[in-house]
Amino acid sequence: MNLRQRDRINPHLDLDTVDAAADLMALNMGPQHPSTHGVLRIKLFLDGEVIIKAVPYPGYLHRGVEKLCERLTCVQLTPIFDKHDYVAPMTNEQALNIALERMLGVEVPRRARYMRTILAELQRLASHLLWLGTFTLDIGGTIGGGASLMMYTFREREPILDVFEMLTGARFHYNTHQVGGNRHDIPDGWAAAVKTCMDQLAARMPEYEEQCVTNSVFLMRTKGIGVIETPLALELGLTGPNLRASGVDLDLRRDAPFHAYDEIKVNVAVSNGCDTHARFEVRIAEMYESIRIVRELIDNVPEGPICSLKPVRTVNQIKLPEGKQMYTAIETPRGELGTWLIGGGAEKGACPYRLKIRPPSLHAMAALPYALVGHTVSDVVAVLGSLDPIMGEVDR
Amino acid sequence: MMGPVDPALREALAKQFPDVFAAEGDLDPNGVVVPAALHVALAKTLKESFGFTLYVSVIATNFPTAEGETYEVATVLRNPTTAQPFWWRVRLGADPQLATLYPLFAGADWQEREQFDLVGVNFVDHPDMRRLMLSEDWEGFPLRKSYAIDTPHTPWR
Amino acid sequence: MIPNPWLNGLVVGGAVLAVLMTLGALASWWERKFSARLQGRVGTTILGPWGILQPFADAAKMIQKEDLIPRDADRVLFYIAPLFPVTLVLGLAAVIPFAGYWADGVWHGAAMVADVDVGVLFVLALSGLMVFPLWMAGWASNNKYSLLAAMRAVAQGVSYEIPMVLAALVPVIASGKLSVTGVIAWQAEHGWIVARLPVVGFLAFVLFYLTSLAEANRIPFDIPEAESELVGGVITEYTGIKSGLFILSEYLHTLVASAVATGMFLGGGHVPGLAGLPIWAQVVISLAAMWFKTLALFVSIYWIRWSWYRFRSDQLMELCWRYLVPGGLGLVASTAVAVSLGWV
Amino acid sequence: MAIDDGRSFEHPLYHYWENSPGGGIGLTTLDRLLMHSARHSLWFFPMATSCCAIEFMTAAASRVDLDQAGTIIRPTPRHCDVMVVAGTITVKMAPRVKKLWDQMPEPKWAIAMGSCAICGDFYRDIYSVVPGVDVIIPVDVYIPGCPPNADQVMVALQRLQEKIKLQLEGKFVERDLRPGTMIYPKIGTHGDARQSAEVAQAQLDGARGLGVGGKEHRVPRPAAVQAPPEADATSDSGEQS
Repeated sequence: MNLRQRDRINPHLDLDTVDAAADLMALNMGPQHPSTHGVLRIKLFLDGEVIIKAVPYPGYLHRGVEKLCERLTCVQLTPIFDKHDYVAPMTNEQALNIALERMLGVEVPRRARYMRTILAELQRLASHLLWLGTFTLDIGGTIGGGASLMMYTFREREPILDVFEMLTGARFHYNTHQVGGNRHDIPDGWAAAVKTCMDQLAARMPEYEEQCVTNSVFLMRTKGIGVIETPLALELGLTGPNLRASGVDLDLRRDAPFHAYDEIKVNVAVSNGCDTHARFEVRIAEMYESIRIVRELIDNVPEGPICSLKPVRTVNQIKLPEGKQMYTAIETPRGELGTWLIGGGAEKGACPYRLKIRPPSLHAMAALPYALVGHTVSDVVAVLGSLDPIMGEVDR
Repeated sequence: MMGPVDPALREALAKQFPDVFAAEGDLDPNGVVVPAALHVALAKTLKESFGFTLYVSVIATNFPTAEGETYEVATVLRNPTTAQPFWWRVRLGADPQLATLYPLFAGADWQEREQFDLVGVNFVDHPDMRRLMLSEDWEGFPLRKSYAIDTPHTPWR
Repeated sequence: MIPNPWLNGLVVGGAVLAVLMTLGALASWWERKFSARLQGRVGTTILGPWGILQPFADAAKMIQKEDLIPRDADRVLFYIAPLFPVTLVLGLAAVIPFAGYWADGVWHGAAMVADVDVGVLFVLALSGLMVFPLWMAGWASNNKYSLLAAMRAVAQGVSYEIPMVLAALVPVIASGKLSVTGVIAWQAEHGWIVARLPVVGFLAFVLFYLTSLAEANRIPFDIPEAESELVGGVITEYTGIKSGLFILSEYLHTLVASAVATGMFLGGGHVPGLAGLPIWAQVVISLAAMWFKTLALFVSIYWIRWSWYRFRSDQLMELCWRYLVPGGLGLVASTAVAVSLGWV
Repeated sequence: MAIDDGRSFEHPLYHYWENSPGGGIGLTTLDRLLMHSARHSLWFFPMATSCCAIEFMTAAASRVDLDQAGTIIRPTPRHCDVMVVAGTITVKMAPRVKKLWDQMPEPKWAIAMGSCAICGDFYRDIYSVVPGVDVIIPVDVYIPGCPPNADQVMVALQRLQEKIKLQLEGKFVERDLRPGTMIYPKIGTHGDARQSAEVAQAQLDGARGLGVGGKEHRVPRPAAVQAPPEADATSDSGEQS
């Protein structure tokens, strides 16, 4: 059994070659299912309850965003990007605007970079809180302990959304970034609100962690389940917490700094477990780290302008150079969110010619056929929950 | 920005693919254009000799020109130890066919299916070249420039 | 209490039926409020004081819903399956004495529908039957989720039957009686099983409690009705009052299982210091004591439910066959040894 | 025993009771009681696809707590009364939405939550998006917003209860109109000052309750309480697709 996972498991297994006497049952999970995190559909071929082959079918939320991006100008794109990963809109906006800034060579003021860092970390907290709730909901059931923890994490998420609302006026889908900086400056009392929120969360996080890791059933359900070995994780292009849980020490915040991450120290959590529980551990550690970063930065936001370009007056005031193309990536709560941007589209270059979004969740979903084989139907929801997919980002 | 490429890597690439990589001067920041025949060989070299083991993305783009439709397929890899990305482009003609990277990178499975689905680039020898995002019976490739954005689809829209 | 068994069955049976059905309905309201407070919410507030009328509104709504049968379902089985769970559970309650009194130095059961000599067997047999309606519903629905749920339910029900019987054997061996009244009377005389058999009794009680949870499909053993995996379990395809009957039967099952555990291990309605009081006072106090103990167990079941995660089906089987069954055998053997040596 | 064939539904007990002597009075009282129960026990079926699903989950959590109004969220359509369409419906998803709606037992209602479910929002012109879920299923209450705040779900629930009450009392129930009466700019026609003014004017008209070109689109509320139900079916604008 020393075969690599890639060689051991064939996601394109021809079922006719499987022993015909093993009467396989095909079970469709989704697209409407309480635990598929939206509208993923997975077709499972079961022998009893054991999965022989799993075929995910994404695309039930394919909204043609890449086509839409070719028709909208760079200024109009930000609110579209909010809706890809609707659990972490803030980092999605940043991914777009960093791509545009790097293509145009625009410098971002230091104050705006600090603000973006704080917002990204707060968004990581909000996103991971929602992940913790839905993950335990999948394991514990909508009527059960998981639901209780989900209610707690939603309660903790609310103050973070309130902080965002103070800054931007929206609970989510903020549209607060623009090329060259931010749109909304920090209001009075915002830093105090953030600090209160972080204190509260820092006090309660150990409780939530404890509810999971001291529960023997939780450990039984997560340890050794959904293993994605390191070489396979790299080949699949898993990024973010999923990759770090497979033992690869790669975090773009530290290794390819953007925002103000080059001015601060980021401790990267890595686990060699490769399984569902390792992904749980990594995300929990990231939450503590995010709280630390926010607390460190919130008092040190430098004074100065928040945007280096003049405010938006018309939708086509930013023009991309023709014939230039580049790949830009930042670290979002789900991993490496990249954009392949080709300049010089419609409206005399105000629109991108092509904007391909590299969604971390899609790569995570591609791991499912490998991670699910040999487990039971119950484990599907645990593995899926631990990969933290957002269907808006998978399907775009 | 691809960033500065490791000189050792530059040298080795120039030695192995002398027609593609110049030994001197900056690499094309838009991505080096590689002949389609060298696509798999370059990926294999990068993965096995230079540690570019993280499969990042594949991007197909449609460029309608006066002579006819052309396509570009860009591939992005990353070295997980240095976090250095590396990308190159392949230019294809009106009937886009390119060898698949699936034997090298398991992640190419879905990414190439997605590009086939939306742009219509056919990846040869892919084990399962079906549409990924749209339904199986969909007509046309939405991300081609000739495809109207508001194409109706009765009875739903 | 009432000499004529027919009259007794009619009067007490009617009373028990009414009380249990009302409590079963209120249990759903109570669970909603309880879980809401546990989760930092308020729960139902609008209908009636504290929203207490909510389960009745739910029932009235369910009656009005369209009664759908899937096209390819097994129509006969699909139609009759919802009738069984509630019937079986109420049947379980028939042999439980909900009160009792001292007369001539002997504890007599009261407020019970039928004093069956083999009451313990009757209880175990009926709870063994509980998997059949689930299987019928799961099979007849022609839905793969229901089928998987039914498979799990049968595997779980049949497996957990064994440790449950073993746990129930401990009070039976200790008391030498097979009727629930007899076991309670022995406990009234010699002390409750949990205390009389110092360690063994308590372990047997825990075992019985756990297996009752499994039989009633409650977390952490609720894999047949795993919402996050199998959508709605066996009741996925049932609409309206049919699904309502399944849901009601689950509440009733936990209630009755708590009552049985109380009777078998916690002395039923017996509390010390009753002897000498007038009979009517003894009956009232013991009735209150019985319900107090039962509801305490009932609350603990839901407390566990709203704070634990669920097992996977194979882990559940492993727990049963690797730990609970040998443990149960050990408990029975040690009880038998203790009884034969005259320690009990 | 009814077979799921999509026909309308009437409970068989009604016939027996109505034909018995004096049954009419009892039936009216019972009807009120039952309908009162029904509208306070609306179980939600989350047709949750995208962003609004998160706000819908928030509505079930502690800040809003849908459970207050007796609402339970069940994952199977067979147990539910109200389908909440929260999120974009794509062409690939649309047949599933229709099927799930057909699987719900009568009486049933639908809530369209968020601009995507109402009209497709800015995805409305894209090849794979259904421009509003009312293309597929009849919607009773619309919740505008992108996404609507969580408490708006509670408001929509109250609006639905009010409609059910009016229906019970035999009164005229005004049809909720699509809130999006503004004209959506076609994609690719942005950036032009003249068109921006047009859009601004259209927004202004929409806010005033006027349709395209200042035409009145809203059906005036009838003077008589008991209006023929056909009268509410006309809305000639607000649909630009």
